[in-house]
Amino acid sequence: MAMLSNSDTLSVTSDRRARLTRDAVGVLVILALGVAGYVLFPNNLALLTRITAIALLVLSLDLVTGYCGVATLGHAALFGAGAYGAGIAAAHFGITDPVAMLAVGIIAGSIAGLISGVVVLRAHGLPQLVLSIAIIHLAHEAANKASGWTGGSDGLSGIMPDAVFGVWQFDLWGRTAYVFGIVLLVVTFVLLRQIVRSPFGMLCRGIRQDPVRIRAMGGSVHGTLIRMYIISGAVAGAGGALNAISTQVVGLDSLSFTLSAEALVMLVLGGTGSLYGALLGTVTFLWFEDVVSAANPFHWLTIVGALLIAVVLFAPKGLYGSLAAYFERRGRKNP
Amino acid sequence: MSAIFDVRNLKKTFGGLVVTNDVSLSMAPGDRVALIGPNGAGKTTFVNLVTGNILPNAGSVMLGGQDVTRLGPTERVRRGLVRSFQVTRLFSEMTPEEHVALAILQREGRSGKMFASHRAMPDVMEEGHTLLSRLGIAHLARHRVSEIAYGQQRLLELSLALALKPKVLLLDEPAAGVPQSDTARIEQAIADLPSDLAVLMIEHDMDLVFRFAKRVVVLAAGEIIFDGSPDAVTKDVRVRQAYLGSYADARSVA
Amino acid sequence: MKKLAIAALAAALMGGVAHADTIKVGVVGPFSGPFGLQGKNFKAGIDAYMALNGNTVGDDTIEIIYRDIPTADPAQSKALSQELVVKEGVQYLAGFYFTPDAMAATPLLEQANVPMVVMNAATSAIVTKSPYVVRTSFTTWQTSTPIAKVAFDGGTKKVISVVSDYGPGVDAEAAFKTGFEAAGGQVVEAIRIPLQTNDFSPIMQRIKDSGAEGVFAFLPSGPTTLGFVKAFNENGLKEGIKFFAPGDLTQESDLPALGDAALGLTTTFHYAVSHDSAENKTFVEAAAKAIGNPAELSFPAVGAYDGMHVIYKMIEATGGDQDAAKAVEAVKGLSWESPRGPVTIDAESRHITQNIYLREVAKADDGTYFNKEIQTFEKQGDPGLKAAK
Amino acid sequence: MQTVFSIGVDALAYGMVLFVISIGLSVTMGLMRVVNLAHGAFAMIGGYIASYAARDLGLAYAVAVMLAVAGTILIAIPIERLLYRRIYGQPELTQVLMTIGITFCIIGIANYVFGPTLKTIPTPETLREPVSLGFRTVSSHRLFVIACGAAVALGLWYFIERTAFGVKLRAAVDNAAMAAALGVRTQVVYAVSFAVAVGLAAFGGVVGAELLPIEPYYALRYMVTFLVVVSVGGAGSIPGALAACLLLGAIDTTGRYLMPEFGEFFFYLAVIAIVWLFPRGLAGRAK
Repeated sequence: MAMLSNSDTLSVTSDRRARLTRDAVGVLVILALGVAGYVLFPNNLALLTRITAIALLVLSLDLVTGYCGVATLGHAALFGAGAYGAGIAAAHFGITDPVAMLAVGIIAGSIAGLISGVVVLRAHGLPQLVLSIAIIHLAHEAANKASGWTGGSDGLSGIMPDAVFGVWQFDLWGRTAYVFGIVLLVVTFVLLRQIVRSPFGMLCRGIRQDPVRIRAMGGSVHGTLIRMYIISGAVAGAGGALNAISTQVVGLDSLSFTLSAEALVMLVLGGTGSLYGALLGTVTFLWFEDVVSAANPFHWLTIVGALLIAVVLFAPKGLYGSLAAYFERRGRKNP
Repeated sequence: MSAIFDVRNLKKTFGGLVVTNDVSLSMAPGDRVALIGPNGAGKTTFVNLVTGNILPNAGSVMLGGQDVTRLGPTERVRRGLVRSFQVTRLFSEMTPEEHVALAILQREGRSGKMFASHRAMPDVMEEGHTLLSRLGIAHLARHRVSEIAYGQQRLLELSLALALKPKVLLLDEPAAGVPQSDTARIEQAIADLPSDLAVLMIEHDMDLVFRFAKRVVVLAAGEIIFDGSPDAVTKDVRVRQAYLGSYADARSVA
Repeated sequence: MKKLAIAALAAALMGGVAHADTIKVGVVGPFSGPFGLQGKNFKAGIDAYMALNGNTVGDDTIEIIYRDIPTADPAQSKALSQELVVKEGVQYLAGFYFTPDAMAATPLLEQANVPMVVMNAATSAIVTKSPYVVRTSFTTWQTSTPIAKVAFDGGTKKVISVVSDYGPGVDAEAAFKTGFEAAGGQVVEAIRIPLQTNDFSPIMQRIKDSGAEGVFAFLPSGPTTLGFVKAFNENGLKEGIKFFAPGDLTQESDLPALGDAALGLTTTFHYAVSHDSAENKTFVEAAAKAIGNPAELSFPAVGAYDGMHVIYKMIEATGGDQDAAKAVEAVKGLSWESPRGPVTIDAESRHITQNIYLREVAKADDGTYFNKEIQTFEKQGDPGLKAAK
Repeated sequence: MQTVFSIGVDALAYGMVLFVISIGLSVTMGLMRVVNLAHGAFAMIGGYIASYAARDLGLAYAVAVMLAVAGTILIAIPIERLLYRRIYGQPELTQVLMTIGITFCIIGIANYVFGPTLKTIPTPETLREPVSLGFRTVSSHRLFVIACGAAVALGLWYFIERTAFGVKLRAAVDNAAMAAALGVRTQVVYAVSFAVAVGLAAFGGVVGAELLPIEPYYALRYMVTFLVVVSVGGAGSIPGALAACLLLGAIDTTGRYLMPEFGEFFFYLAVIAIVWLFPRGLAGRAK
């Protein structure tokens, strides 16, 4: 018995080390890609920042769809809430410190997450999807109606964020915005890695696989999902705020069904239920879209469609899921 | 000894159909009771009523002296009424270690923790490991459930229930679908259940029933027609009638 | 790559040409998506201008770089404009079909030293966002104000206004109301309907019940306009209730689909493909060739065509150097004969002053439909800027 | 009072248009368990074929409708064999990805072949004349659509509930393995059901074109509406879909009459309310 507990504590520490190493690798990969983006594409930073903001939305979607199994086509409501929250704070209340704007965005996103969660979790499957669609349309209409606050369909302009910590101005090349975004992404990623592996994350995965079992274990399904929705709202809100800060404008498109659907497509493309999948899906989709739409602004949609079909046919678990499965198989063949 | 589990006059109708009529059943800590009955006797409905998945039209369910009739399933689990499933319900993408850890954390109200890992909690890891060892599946602790054999999944199902430290345990055909070679393991595990635990087992396999139960309850057509010792049950006229009758019915249908 | 650069350098040195640069113009517009037709018209207008006037100004070669924003998306517009400026090194930004997209890019201009030539976006306020914005299209106020006078002079005193609930719709409603009430008429009711409206029957019922003698409408082109006009006919409103709208509603590319339902509709607008002038004939011929299918040609093409004229003048004035202030200064007060008629860039507002025409949808001998110009309101400025003040 | 009747007629007509276009989707989603977001794309293909047949070739309306249905099914068969067959029984999200991809491709191709302009389908004289109902006139086309809706509802109900094929289909849906063991060729059953669903989509696209005009983005523009209507009704249920269409049609029409400014709010609040009360859809079956 003593032996056993001894080896157990041993494995606890070695486990922890292995996990930390893996996380460190993940963070380093993101940072390396971030630096590579900065060095290799110094003229594309605006696009890269936009990818970063959307990546936060897709990560946030992964939390509820990938980890909890909630189907939603209305997740942009959380993103838009963050964007408008930060934008309105800056344009109407003079809160122009980027970190403060970010905080407002996170809070606005969390509240939107709570509301969405309460409504969406009422049903399952298709009706759930429809509830989420209803939410995004209502949010879109509400923002359109409240044009005094949101600028309506003309978009909310006049967002002039201060320099970050009073030092780094937002410049034409978008360098500050890019670094701000990458730092935000890395911090979020580290926090989310913790959360998805925590007991809470395990509970969520359990709920996705079998909510009846979770109830039979005395777990609260609804309460857990609502909490995850709030976290998801915070992440999406951060993405929205980043978008508002970096582009200095917020449009109704940030509260649109289109953006929600695109986010879902990116997530499934990358692979659900994995943070890496969410990131990979976002980068692949947006980069691909940018390249083909620049190459042929008139008919690129067909090529994107073909890409989606190809992914379903040849990488049914999503890009990351299929890659991981491939390496797992190879690893087993030659250990 | 006072009853830990006490069901009084439970009644449930679906539309005009009475599926459970005036069922009463009481158990004390340490009781080993088997619930048997022909197909369609209302056993499943009874389990669902007891666990709180459906609400009765009349009657009450008492747990440790408290009325839990109106409480939901989660709340009943938290008060010590735990069930296992006839067909395993496990998380196919998770490992036994994670399953058991989740159950332990759930029991202790720590499952909402966000910034910690169960692997960094020595107490949880040790309790989980002990539990899995006791059921002989510790060596599988880090395999995915989808990769382990069905008999071992049944054992995990059982260990999940135990990890919740129940006061009353409902075992729904714990050996169903298990290959012959593994039944002994499961029976052993059941025999080793804590002695102060009240266990109600729903089972078809009469051999298992006779080895396990000190008391047998027979449910037929939604009513309890027998409640007594295993010896007496085979001799009871109404029980024979219920079983043979249904056998005859089954013949005529086929 | 390196070899190429050296060769180019050598060629430049030996040729002794000091200034043979390529000047890039970034054009942002909806080239795919539901509004792809409008973007196609941008390209047709630009192609037509370059076909007729060559692709060089002085020694400089003009290169157009297109970027696609399928629907209004200001954040994307900002990102793409920024990319055009810093990555592609464009000296001019142009295009912009949607107001929010144009607005979002204006903060870049001064920092980037780049003028913006708006070829469509029709909200008055855009030109006030930066001194480097010039517009060669129209504003909703500009095209909606004359129809109010037409309505009142035609004997209609009570009008119900029905607009789509978005920026341009709200602008149109305000413009019409201001003009109509100034003339002495009454807007009995102003309805804003969601952009996503499939069935217009209830709206028609509403119009009937309002007791108005005429209806003023503004809706985005495409399915919405078609649905509205069809419902107007099917519900028997055409007899008894007069229809007024700015010309977006009867743009030429929608006319084949509208068919007989549109016959007799009166609208005011700055351009009709049928406009009778030598300039327009040349333009239509070139633009039709560029777009492929002449039936797809409509107003964004002329905005783009004139936009290119302005850009060419700017390049001429700056000699190909990047100097936004000088470029904009050079076209202030610039007058020329556009395919739509005589136009001037107003020196103060940098918006185009132009004729607005009253038109009626008519059927040509060959069975096609066209906007027949029947009255001209000369030298109209933008009343929207004054209204905003 | 007259207004109430008038709105009622509009609501009925709108609801029936929704029904005719969406019912095919209810078949794929409810009976075949495929979240087919490309449904609108097939309706659009039908519309284009009919437009081409009637306008450019000058064929009669009835012929154009039949050509559209047949042509769309013909186009759909290879798509079913090559693509859809891979996603039967796959997770919903995979199906979403695949069918969105298909939709994008079809939009791109339609845009390339037919151009971005609106396409109309000329209707015969008799369908263009207004019909007087006493208190108001409606276009005879609307009445035609109402009749089509009723006919489709009855026909489909008969097909699924009363024919041998319907029995096989329901068996295959409930338990594919069991049905296969009983000698039902499930592949064939699926292919035929898919063809029926696509045919219905094309039919709906053509007769509904007066209200939802044909253009390349048709496939995306109305996707949400179709999805909402079918899900609110309970996928796979004909009476459910009918009820949902009529109810949502009525709410939408009334809302847009009473408070046009808030038309969108009315519709989606109603959707939330209905799903809140019937989390499985109006005629949802327990799983």
